Amino acid sequence: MANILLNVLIAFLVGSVLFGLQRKIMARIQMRPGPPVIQHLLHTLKFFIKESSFPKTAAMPFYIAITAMLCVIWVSAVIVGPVTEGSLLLIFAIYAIHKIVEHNAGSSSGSPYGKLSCVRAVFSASAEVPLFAVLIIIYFKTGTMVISNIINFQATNGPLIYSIPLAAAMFFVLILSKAPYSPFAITKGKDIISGYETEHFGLLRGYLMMSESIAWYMLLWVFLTVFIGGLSPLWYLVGMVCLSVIVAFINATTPILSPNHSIMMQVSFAIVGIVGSLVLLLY
Amino acid sequence: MNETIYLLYILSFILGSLLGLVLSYRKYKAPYAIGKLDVVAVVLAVIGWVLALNSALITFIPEYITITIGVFLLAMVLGMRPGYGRNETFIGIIIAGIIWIVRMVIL
Amino acid sequence: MSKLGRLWNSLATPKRIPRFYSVILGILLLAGFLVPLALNDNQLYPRPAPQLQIDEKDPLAPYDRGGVPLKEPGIVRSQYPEFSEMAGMSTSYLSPIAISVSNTTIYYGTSIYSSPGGLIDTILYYTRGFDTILESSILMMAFVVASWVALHFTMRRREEE
Amino acid sequence: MSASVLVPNVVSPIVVSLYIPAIFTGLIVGLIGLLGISYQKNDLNALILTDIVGLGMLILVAAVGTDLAEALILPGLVVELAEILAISEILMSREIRKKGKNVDLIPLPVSLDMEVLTTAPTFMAVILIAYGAFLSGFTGGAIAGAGILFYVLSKSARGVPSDIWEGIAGASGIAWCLWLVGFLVFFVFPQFWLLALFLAAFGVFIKVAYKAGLIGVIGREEFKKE
Amino acid sequence: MYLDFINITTVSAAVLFIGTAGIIALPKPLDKVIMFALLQAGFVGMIVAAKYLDVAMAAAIFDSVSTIILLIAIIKINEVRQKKKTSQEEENLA
Amino acid sequence: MLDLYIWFYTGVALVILGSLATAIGPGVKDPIVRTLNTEIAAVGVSLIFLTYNHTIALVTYIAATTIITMILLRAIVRLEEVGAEL
Amino acid sequence: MDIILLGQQLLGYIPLGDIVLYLAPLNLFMFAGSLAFTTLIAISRTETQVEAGIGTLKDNEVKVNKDEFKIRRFLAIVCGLATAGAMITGDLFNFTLFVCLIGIVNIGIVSAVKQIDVLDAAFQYGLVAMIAVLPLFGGAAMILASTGSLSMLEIVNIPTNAMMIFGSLLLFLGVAGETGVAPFYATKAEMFRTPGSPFLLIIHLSSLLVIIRVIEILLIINKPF
Repeated sequence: MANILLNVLIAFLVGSVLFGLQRKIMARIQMRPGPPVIQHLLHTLKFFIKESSFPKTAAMPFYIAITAMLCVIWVSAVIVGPVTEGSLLLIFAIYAIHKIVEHNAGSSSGSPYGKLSCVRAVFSASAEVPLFAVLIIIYFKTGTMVISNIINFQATNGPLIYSIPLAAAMFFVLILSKAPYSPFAITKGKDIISGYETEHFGLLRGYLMMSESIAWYMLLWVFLTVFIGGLSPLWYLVGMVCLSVIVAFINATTPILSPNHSIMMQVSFAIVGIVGSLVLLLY
Repeated sequence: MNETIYLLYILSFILGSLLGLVLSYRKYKAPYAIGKLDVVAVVLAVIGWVLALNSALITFIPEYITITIGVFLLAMVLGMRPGYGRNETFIGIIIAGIIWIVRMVIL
Repeated sequence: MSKLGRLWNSLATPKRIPRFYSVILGILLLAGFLVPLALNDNQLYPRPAPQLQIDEKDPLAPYDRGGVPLKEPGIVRSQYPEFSEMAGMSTSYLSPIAISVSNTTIYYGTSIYSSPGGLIDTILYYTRGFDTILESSILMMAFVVASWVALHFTMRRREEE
Repeated sequence: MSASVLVPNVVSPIVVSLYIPAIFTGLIVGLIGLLGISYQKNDLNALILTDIVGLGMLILVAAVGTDLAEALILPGLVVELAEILAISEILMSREIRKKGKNVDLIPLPVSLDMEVLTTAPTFMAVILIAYGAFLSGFTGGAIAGAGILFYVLSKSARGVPSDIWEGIAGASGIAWCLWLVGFLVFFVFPQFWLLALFLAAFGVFIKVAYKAGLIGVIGREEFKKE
Repeated sequence: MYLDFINITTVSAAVLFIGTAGIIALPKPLDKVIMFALLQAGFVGMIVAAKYLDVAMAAAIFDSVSTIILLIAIIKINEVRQKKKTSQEEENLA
Repeated sequence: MLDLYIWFYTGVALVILGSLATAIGPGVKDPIVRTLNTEIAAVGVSLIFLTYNHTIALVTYIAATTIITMILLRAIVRLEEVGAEL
Repeated sequence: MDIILLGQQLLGYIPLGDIVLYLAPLNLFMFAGSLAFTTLIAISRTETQVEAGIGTLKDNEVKVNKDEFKIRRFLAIVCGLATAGAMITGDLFNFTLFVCLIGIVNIGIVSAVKQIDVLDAAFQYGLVAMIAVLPLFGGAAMILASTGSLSMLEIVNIPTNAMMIFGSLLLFLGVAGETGVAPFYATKAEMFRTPGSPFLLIIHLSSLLVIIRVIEILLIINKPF
């Protein structure tokens, strides 16, 4: 229990700070001073002491439950991931539910912006194809779906990032699509205000942001664990910072794509990745 | 146990940057500092980075305490309000880095 | 690049999706001609060669699987016999009408085995009964959808009131 | 008759030898259907062509040639039927909406006065329903349903009060529950398998027959409005 | 000896093919329905050759049912088209 | 045994001919003709069922085809009546 | 039965004749997830879409009226249950039937609305779902033909051959069509523009969970070693 709490706390804090770092770096690249690194964390905490209000048009128990759900699933992701090192499939199931929650947080409020974000979330659900491809490729390579076994496999055979680089690239694209301001972040594009979070205030917003931080940490954790192998906490930190910096560089220099293009771009990446990986595997 | 220590570091980083942010807003009124170097901040940054990177040098205190303190101090400078604490951080990193390299070469 | 963009946009038009899907499926089906296909002859619920039973003037052809009604189970080669102990019983069961029909003529085997009892019923209701639940639910849902749409829109009953 | 004739150990060689041609037929039929859809611009025609694609599926399933395959054909058939039913209704509703209220919605009566339509339906429906009742299960349901459908289609009385509609639909829902009970009895009390068999067989029969009959009620609106 | 090949199966097959050709080739829907009856007849013959009389019976009944349904539909649709044509002509005149 | 092959291959021929006729046959612009052509393919499938002795499925299929035809024809007539341009 | 599927220890199974529902951590998680969402849907109201009216200063409210609400909630609950079932079923053909049920119910959930565009998308989705019946059942039948079994607990022990791979590819394409994932997403996304978010949720939920499940099934059928 204490272990779970510990890991969740680490995930939350590290995730928030990484988001802050990302914003800072993007700002520096764009020649702005940018907010302090802990801004994102403060932002999250701020919402917990603000007044909560609920839109009159919202679909009621649902609107609240969905934010709680987001929290619950990412906490369970932490349990499956760093705490018990369970099945990778389970983490992907959690990710799928995350997509659903994201989509419905948007549509349950009745705001047109949320609705648009919801439609886009459905669009981008189709970008999950690379994710499943990654899963299959890892399974074909290692013959297991359990994270601890994958770590052991890498301990004997070297990091997977060398043997299946295209899968790693596909996964990286997925991580990229989850980062704010990224070219693929169509659900949170600034043309639709804050996307699915537009109508969430106070406590609910706080929970949403908290869960997003945990989600970011978990995605990076999965990437590092699955493609590089068991690392010490320090190296996890270093790796996460590196990935965040790279993502920040990409985000700062690229425009957001139109929804269709974003999806088809990801799907095209996926096709290249899948075919390439299969060729590599057979080769 | 290992993870608890890292939680400690992270917490001290966050508290440090919070403190730094609050203090720097008290201290500086202008939105930007151009060409000025804050001596206190330099000192803090140098101590902080040296402690964080070269905790092995100080043998009489457990390692994690030095690092916690170091992280706290460096975060104070790193977390200052926008436009401040940047050059100070770089100076700190460079000095600490030199010490680290020297230590590596000598030992 | 702009051409690619236009192509991507066109894929987002609902009207084209069925065509697009059918093209992809067609390509996959074409690949099916190249794959070595063969029937594994070790199947569940095998049946005698076609027309074998009817040629032997079996009144229950082509569904005779042995057994005595209410006494002896028929032969059923299911996947998990341990999970369906009574499987053979309904295979061998014949309703009284069915027995009288089978005594009269040898050409009504299908009807006899389609009335309660018989192998297909065993599979449909017992060993793979869950499939049938779904299947009838699908029919029911389709009907719910169709009748709702029909009652509210197509037939315009409400407007006549 | 010996047991090995009744149920052989392996699938008969004829079926095995017919597998390849059958599968290829299925694939070709599927391909033709898909080809048709892929250059089809007319939605209604695309709907009809999907029927052909469904035939390909039936052949693929049937080619396995065991009793199991036969039991699997029935769900396939039902799914086809169900989806065509739902989708055609959506298509109609869409087109009616598109046209708005300007359309002349009063349908034309059929002016034909065919002899078969006055005498045959009752007779045929009685035969079909009786035969369907004897068969029971899906097969019987489909046959009796088609009988009811044909009967209501060709009778001239028009307009079903909506509570009668709901009544028939409800009855078929209850039949569905009967069948579920039968299914459960099979596993919970295997010794009452005969009861379970009858519950299941007649539950499904009543359900399917009523459903199909109600399709006829929808259909009559178009064909017999006078 | 070629007469050996003339049995119920081959005859039905021939009828089936004639029916098929008729349905595909004849232009008028009503003619197609007549050929469709031929097709069904061949099919029933095939089932009889397989000695499943109950199936043949069911097929025979459904044969007429679907023929009648087709007939109603075709007559109805012709009427609709006729009416549309006349109303169009009226519009043109006006 | 020869009968079996005649049934089977007649069925195969009918299915393929029927589906070809449905897809690209003469006059298939008219949906009613198209629906009629699907009947050929349906008879072909029935013959294949007959070959494998799937007689219960065959009876069900015959009934289901009638119902499907009826549904399709209803849609066609209704759409024609509404004057839909698809 | 002491069977390990993809590294997961089987926690138990529910035998229903030949159809064995198996309970492994992944499947249980998704089962519980879809049931939780179904409960949520059953107790929720729908949202009201408010948009600025064009040419006036008033707001435009789009609401779900009562009988539409009832039927859509009913269908959504059925869809949720079907998804839950598809998560734990251990039988290939049973799974395909669940997917078909999900497909038709999804069409139903949106067919009750009034926007023409949405109805059009529902119709096109329906067409794809109907075409998808061929690869779905065809794929399952091919796997049956080549292995002689439909139970995944048996198939896991049978070495893979080319025909099984082809069958599972067909199965995958069938599920992709029936649930509308990339690149066939467009029909589905259009359907989400209508109000009634709790019900729309289930459409999305079912497709994502079913896709994960089908990946699991594909990995069970196609063993790399």
